[in-house]
Amino acid sequence: MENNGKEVRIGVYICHCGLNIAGTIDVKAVCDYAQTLPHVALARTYKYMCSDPGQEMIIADIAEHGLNRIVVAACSPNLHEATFRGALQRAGLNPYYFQMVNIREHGSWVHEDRKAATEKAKDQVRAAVARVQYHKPLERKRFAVDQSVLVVGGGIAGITAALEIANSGKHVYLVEREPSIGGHMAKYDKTFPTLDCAACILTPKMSEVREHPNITLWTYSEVQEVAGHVGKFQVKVRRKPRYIDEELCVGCMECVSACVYKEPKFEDEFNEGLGKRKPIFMPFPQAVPPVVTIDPETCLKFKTGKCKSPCATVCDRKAVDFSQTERIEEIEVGAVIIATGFKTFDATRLPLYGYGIYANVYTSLEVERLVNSSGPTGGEIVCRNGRKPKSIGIIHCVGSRDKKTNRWCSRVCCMYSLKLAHLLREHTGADVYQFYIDMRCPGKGYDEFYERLLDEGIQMIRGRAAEVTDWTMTPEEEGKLVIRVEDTLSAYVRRIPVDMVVLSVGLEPAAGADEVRRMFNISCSKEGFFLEKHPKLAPVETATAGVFIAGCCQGPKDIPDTVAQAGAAAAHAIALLDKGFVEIEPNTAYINPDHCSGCKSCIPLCPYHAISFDEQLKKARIDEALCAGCGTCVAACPSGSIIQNLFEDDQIFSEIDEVLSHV
Amino acid sequence: MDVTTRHIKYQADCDPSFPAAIKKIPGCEKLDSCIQCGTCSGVCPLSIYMDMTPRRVMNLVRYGFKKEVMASNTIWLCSSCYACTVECPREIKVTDIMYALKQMAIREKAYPRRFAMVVLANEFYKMVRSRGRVNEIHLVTRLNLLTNPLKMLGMARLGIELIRRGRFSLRPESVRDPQRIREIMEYPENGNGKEARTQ
Amino acid sequence: MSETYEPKIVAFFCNWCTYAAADLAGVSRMKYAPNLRTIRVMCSGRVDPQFVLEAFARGADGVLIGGCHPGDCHYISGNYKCLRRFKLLKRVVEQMGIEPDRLRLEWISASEGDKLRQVVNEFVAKLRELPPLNLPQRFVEWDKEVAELHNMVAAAEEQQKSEEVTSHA
Amino acid sequence: MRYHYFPGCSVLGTGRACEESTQAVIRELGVELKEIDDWNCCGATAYMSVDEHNALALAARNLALAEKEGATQMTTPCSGCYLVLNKTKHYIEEYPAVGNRVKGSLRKAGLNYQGTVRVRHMLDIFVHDVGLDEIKKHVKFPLKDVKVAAYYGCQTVRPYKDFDQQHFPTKIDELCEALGARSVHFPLKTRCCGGSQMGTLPSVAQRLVFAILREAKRQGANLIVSVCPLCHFNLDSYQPEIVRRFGEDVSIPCMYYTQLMGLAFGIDPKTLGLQRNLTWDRCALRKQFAPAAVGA
Repeated sequence: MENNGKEVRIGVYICHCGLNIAGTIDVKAVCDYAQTLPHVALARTYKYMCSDPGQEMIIADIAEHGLNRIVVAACSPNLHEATFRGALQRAGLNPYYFQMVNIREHGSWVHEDRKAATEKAKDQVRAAVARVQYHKPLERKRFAVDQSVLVVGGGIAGITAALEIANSGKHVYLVEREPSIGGHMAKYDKTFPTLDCAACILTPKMSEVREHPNITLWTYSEVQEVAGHVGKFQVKVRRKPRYIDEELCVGCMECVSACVYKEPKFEDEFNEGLGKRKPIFMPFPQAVPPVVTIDPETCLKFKTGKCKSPCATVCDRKAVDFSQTERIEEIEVGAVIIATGFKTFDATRLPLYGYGIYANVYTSLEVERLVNSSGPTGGEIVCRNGRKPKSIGIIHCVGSRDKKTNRWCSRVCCMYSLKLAHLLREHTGADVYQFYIDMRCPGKGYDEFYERLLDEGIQMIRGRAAEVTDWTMTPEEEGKLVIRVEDTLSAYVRRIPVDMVVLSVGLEPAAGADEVRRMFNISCSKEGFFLEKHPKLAPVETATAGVFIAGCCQGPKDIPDTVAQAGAAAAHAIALLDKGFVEIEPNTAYINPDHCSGCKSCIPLCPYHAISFDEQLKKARIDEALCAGCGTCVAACPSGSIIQNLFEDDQIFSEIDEVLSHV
Repeated sequence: MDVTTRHIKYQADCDPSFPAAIKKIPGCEKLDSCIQCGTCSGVCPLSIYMDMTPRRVMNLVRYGFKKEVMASNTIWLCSSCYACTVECPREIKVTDIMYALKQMAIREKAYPRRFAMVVLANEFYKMVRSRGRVNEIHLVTRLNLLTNPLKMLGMARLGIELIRRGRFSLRPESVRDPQRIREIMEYPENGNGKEARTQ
Repeated sequence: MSETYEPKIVAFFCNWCTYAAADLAGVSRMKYAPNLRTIRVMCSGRVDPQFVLEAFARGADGVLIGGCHPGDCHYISGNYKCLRRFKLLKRVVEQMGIEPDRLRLEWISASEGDKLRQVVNEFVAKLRELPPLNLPQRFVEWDKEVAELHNMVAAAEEQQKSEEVTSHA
Repeated sequence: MRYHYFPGCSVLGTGRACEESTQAVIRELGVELKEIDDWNCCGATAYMSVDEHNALALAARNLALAEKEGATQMTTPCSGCYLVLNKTKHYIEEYPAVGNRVKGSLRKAGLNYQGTVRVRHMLDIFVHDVGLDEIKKHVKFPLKDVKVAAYYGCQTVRPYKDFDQQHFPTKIDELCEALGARSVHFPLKTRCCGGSQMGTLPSVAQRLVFAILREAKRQGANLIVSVCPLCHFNLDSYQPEIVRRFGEDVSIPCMYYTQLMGLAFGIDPKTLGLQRNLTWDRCALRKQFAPAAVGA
C-alpha cells in the first residue's frame, strides 16, 4: 500500500483503561498480535491512552518512527475519536489517518470470557489496521454564517428566544401564524404555582418584541419554504392578507364598532369558542401587533360583495384595505429556532367523558378563558346552562398516559388542574374534586402548592374517572353530571354528582408540526414532538445543524422550562452567529463523474435535496454544503460512482473481510 | 372480634408462580403494565357488588396473592361485558384475565361450594359435551336443582309465562353426531379440559 | 455440528441509535455473547446490499443491521430505505440458499441497551440452531467440482484432438 | 346478498322471536340467509370460564363448517354468539400457539380451519350492507310516536368495534330514526344487563336491569329496543318482579330492533313473534298494529 509514494507505517495503540479493558482482555496478547499484521510498524499498550502522556507518546512515535497511520484500540469513538485526531494533527499528520477500535464498551464491559473477548479485540484491531490503509487526508469545510435568526412561533418560547437574540445585537425575524403573538400563555389566567397573572408577565414581553429595533415581527404569516444549510438558510415566508394596513392601524377599534354586524356573531377562536367576535376583530385587547384583522370567511364584503363597508369609511387613517393579497417575503438567516408549540388533546375522542355531549363538560383551556377577567364572561364562572356551579370535578390525564390515545404524560396537567381547582374554588366557593392517577408535582414550589390545595379543602380522589353521564341513581344526582370512579385509596367505587366537569386535556404536537418538521429537515419522536439531538446533552439542538428547538414543540413542558429552553436555544444561535463560520465533518459524499451514468436514482433518495442533476453533463452532482453524510445514496448507486468520505466502499469492505478472516 | 388475625403479608405469603401462570395465558401478558388507575373498577357495572374491585384483583394477581384472589367473589361476578378491557389505558385484557382466573379456580376446585356461576359453567360444559347445543331451560333447571331448589318455586310464574308464549322448548337440541364434538374436546394436547371434565 | 460452534456475526450499526445503544449496553455492563463484529456506519441507509453479501461470502453465519426506530432516523428517512433494501435482500439471500433467519434488521434506539443485548443473544441462539454457513468452504468445494469438470472437458477435448490428429495422419 | 347464518341456541328457545322477526325482516329486504349445517353451541360466556381451548375449538368448529360450505361471510343475530365467534377468530390469528391447537383439534374431527370467513353482526348487515336508505323504502307505517331507548348491550360493540362506536354507538338509533321513530339520549346504551348472572345471581342482575329500565323511562323513552336474545330476555321478562322488588314502576315495553323494523314494514305482529314478549301486552303499539287496524 502506497501513501503519496511513501510506505504505509501504522502505529497501533492498545489502551488498558486501568483495569476496565485489561481486566477482561489480554491487552498484551492483542498488542503482540497487532505487531504481526502487515504494515504495522509499531504496537504498544498503555494504561490510559487518552491521557496527556498517552497522546504525547503517539505524537513522539509519529516523529520518531515515521508513522503515517494510527489505530487506537480503547473506548467508544463517540468519546475520544476527536481527542486522538487532535493528537495526530499536533504531530503534523492529517487527523483522518486515524481509526479507533472500541474494545471497552463493545468488548471488555460486555463480555466475561477473557479468551473470547481477546479474540474479538484482535479481529477488531486487524480490521482497523486494514481499513486505515485506505484512509485519505481530509479537511473540515468552513462556511460563513449569516448574522440573523429566524424564530418560528410567537408563543412564550419564541418571544423569549427572539428577545434574547435581539438583545445580543443580532437581527431576528419572528414569524407567527396567528394574528397576534402570545400563544397559549396569553389565554391563561394565572400561572402555577405562584399564581401571578399570565397577562401581567407576558404582555410587557410582547410589547418589547413589537418595539425592539432588532426584531422584524410578521404575524398572520407562515414559513413556506426553506432551503440552504447552517449559516445560510434561504427562507420564504407567506404573509396572509389581514386586509388592514399594519403600518396605519393604531388599534382604535372604531372599525369594529362600525361593522354592520352590531353584535358579535362568530365563534371566537381566542376564547375557545365560548365567546363571539365580529368579522373584523382583534383577538384580545393586549394583542401584538395591536391591529385588527378581517376574516374573509365571515365578512359580508367578501361573502356577498354587498356590504357598504362602514369599517373602511370610519377609519380616518384609511387602514382598511380590501385589495390586500398574500405576500411572500424572502429572507436569509444563519440559524433557525423552532418554537411552534402544541395543541391540546381533542376531548371528543374520549366520549366516555361526555365532552360535546353534555353542555357542562369543559376542557381545561375553556376554563382558563372562563376564569379570566378579560374572558367571555368577564371572569364569572357560569356554566353553559346559566348556573353557577356548586360542585366541580376536574378529571386528569384526559388524552394522556393512555395507550389508545396518547401514551405520554403531558407533564403540566397535574399542576394546571390544581391551579384551576384553586381559582374555581376561589371564584365560586364550590366543592372541587380532582380525579387523578398519580399526582405529578415535581418542580420548585410545586409540591408545596399541592399541599396548599389540600389545605384549601380540595378533594383529591385517586382514580381515573371512568365515565361522566347524566343518569341518576339518587335524588341528589338529579340534574347533575355524575362521575363514576374507583377511589382506589379507599377501594370503593364512588359516584360523585357535580355541576361542572373540567377535562384536563393533554398536550399534543401542534397542527402542522409534521409539515414544519419536513420543511426544516428535523426528526420527530414517534409521538410527533420534534426530536432533540441528544435527550440529555443536546436538548435544544436538532439533527440538522443550525436548527434549534424550544418549548412544547419538543415535548410537553411548563412555562419555566419553556423559557429556560428558549434561552438555551437563543444562546446556541448567538454562539453560532458570533463564531462567524461553521465547520462540518468531512464525511460527505461526492460523485465520480467518470462512472456516473446519469440514471438519477440517487436524486429522490436524498432527504436533504443535496443531489441535483447537471443537465449539460448528464451527471448527478452533490452539493457538499447540503450533504449531511448519511451515505444512503452511496448504497443505492447502481454504478458505484458515489463515494462517501470516511466511509468509502473499500474501507468498509476491508473491515468486513478482516473481521471474518480469523482462523 | 378476633384481633390476633395478622394482616401483615410476609413475602412468603406470595406465590410467584401464580402471576407467571396467568401471564402465560393468551390475552393476559400485559398484566404487569397496570398502573392501578381503577378505570376497570370504575366502568365495571358489577364492581359495586364485588368484595374486591377488579383493580385490586389485578394487583393481587401481579404480586402473587393467590389465596386471596381465589377466595374473592370478584371473578364470579364478572359477567364478561368487556367494559374494562375496552377502557383500560394500558390495554390490559382484564376480562380475559378474569376468565383465566375462573379456569384456574375451577381446575383447582378453589371456589365456594354450590356457587351458582361455577355450577352453571360446569353444567353448560357437560351439556355441550353431550349434545353440542344448549337448551336453556334444561340448563336453568339443572342449575337450580343443584344450587337452590327452592328458587324453582319462585320461578314458576315466569316459567308458565314462557310456556304460554311458546318460548319454553323442551326438545333437547343436538348436533347430528355429538361424538364429533367430543373428538374436538379430547384433542390430546389439551390438558386442562380433561381435568374440568372429571368434575 | 461440533458443540463449540460459535457463529460469526457481522453487524452494521448506525452511529446515532444502535451503535450508541451498544455503547450504553457497555456503560451499563450488560453481558452478551461475544460473537458480534460491529462495523459502524453513519446511517443504516448506508448499508449497501453488497456489504451483506460480502459478509456471507467471507464466512459470516449471520448479519445484523441495526438502525433507528421508524420516524427517529437521524437522517430523516435512511432507515426506511434500509428497510426497503432489507426486504429485497431477504429474498435474494433466500434464493441463494441462505436461510433468511441469518439476516436480521432491528430498530434499536440509543436508549435501548437492553434490547441490543437481547437481540444479540437471541440471534446467536438462533444461529446455533442452524449449521455453520461457511460459504468460503463451500466455494472451495464448488470450485473444486468446477475444476474437476473443467479438467474432464479439457481431457476429453485433448483426446478428441489427438484422435483427429491421428486420423488425419 | 347472501350470508351464512348461525342462529345460536337461544333462538331455539327463549329467543324464538329474535329468529322469527329476523327472518321476516330479512325476507322483506330480499337478503338470503343460509343456515350453517349442523352448527353447534358457540360456548357463550360460561364455557370460556371452564376451558379456554375447548371453548375456542368449539366455536371454531362453526367457522370451519361455514368455510366448508364456501362461506365468506357469516352472521348471527345474537351478540353473545357474535362476540364468541369473532373473539375465536381474533385469537386464532393473534396467537399462533392457540391457532395451532385449535386447528389441530378440528383436524381430528375432519375439519379444516382456514380463516377465510368473516363474522358479522346482523345489525351490521342491516345498517351497512342493506343500508338505511333501502330500509326507509320498505317503511309503510312510520313509527311517529315511538321514543326509543336504543339498548346495545355489551357484546355488540365490545371488545370489538367492527361497525359502531363503543361509547355512544349510534347504529340502532339511526335505524330507528329511519323507521320514523325518535331515539332519546340514553347513557346506559352499552351498560351490562347482567347477562347469565340473571340465572346465577338474580338479585344483582335485576338491580342492573332496574337501572337500565329506570333510566330509559327517565330519559323519556316509551320503548326499549334491544339486539341480543339474552339482553331482551333480561329486560323483558323480569319487569313485574323488578317493580315489586324496588318499589318503583319502571316497566316499559321492550322488543327486538327487528320486531320494530317488521312493524314499520307492515309485517303482522304474530309473524314477528311479538306475542312472545312479556311486555307486548301493555305496549301502545299493540293496538296500533292490531291486525284489524293495520288491515283497514
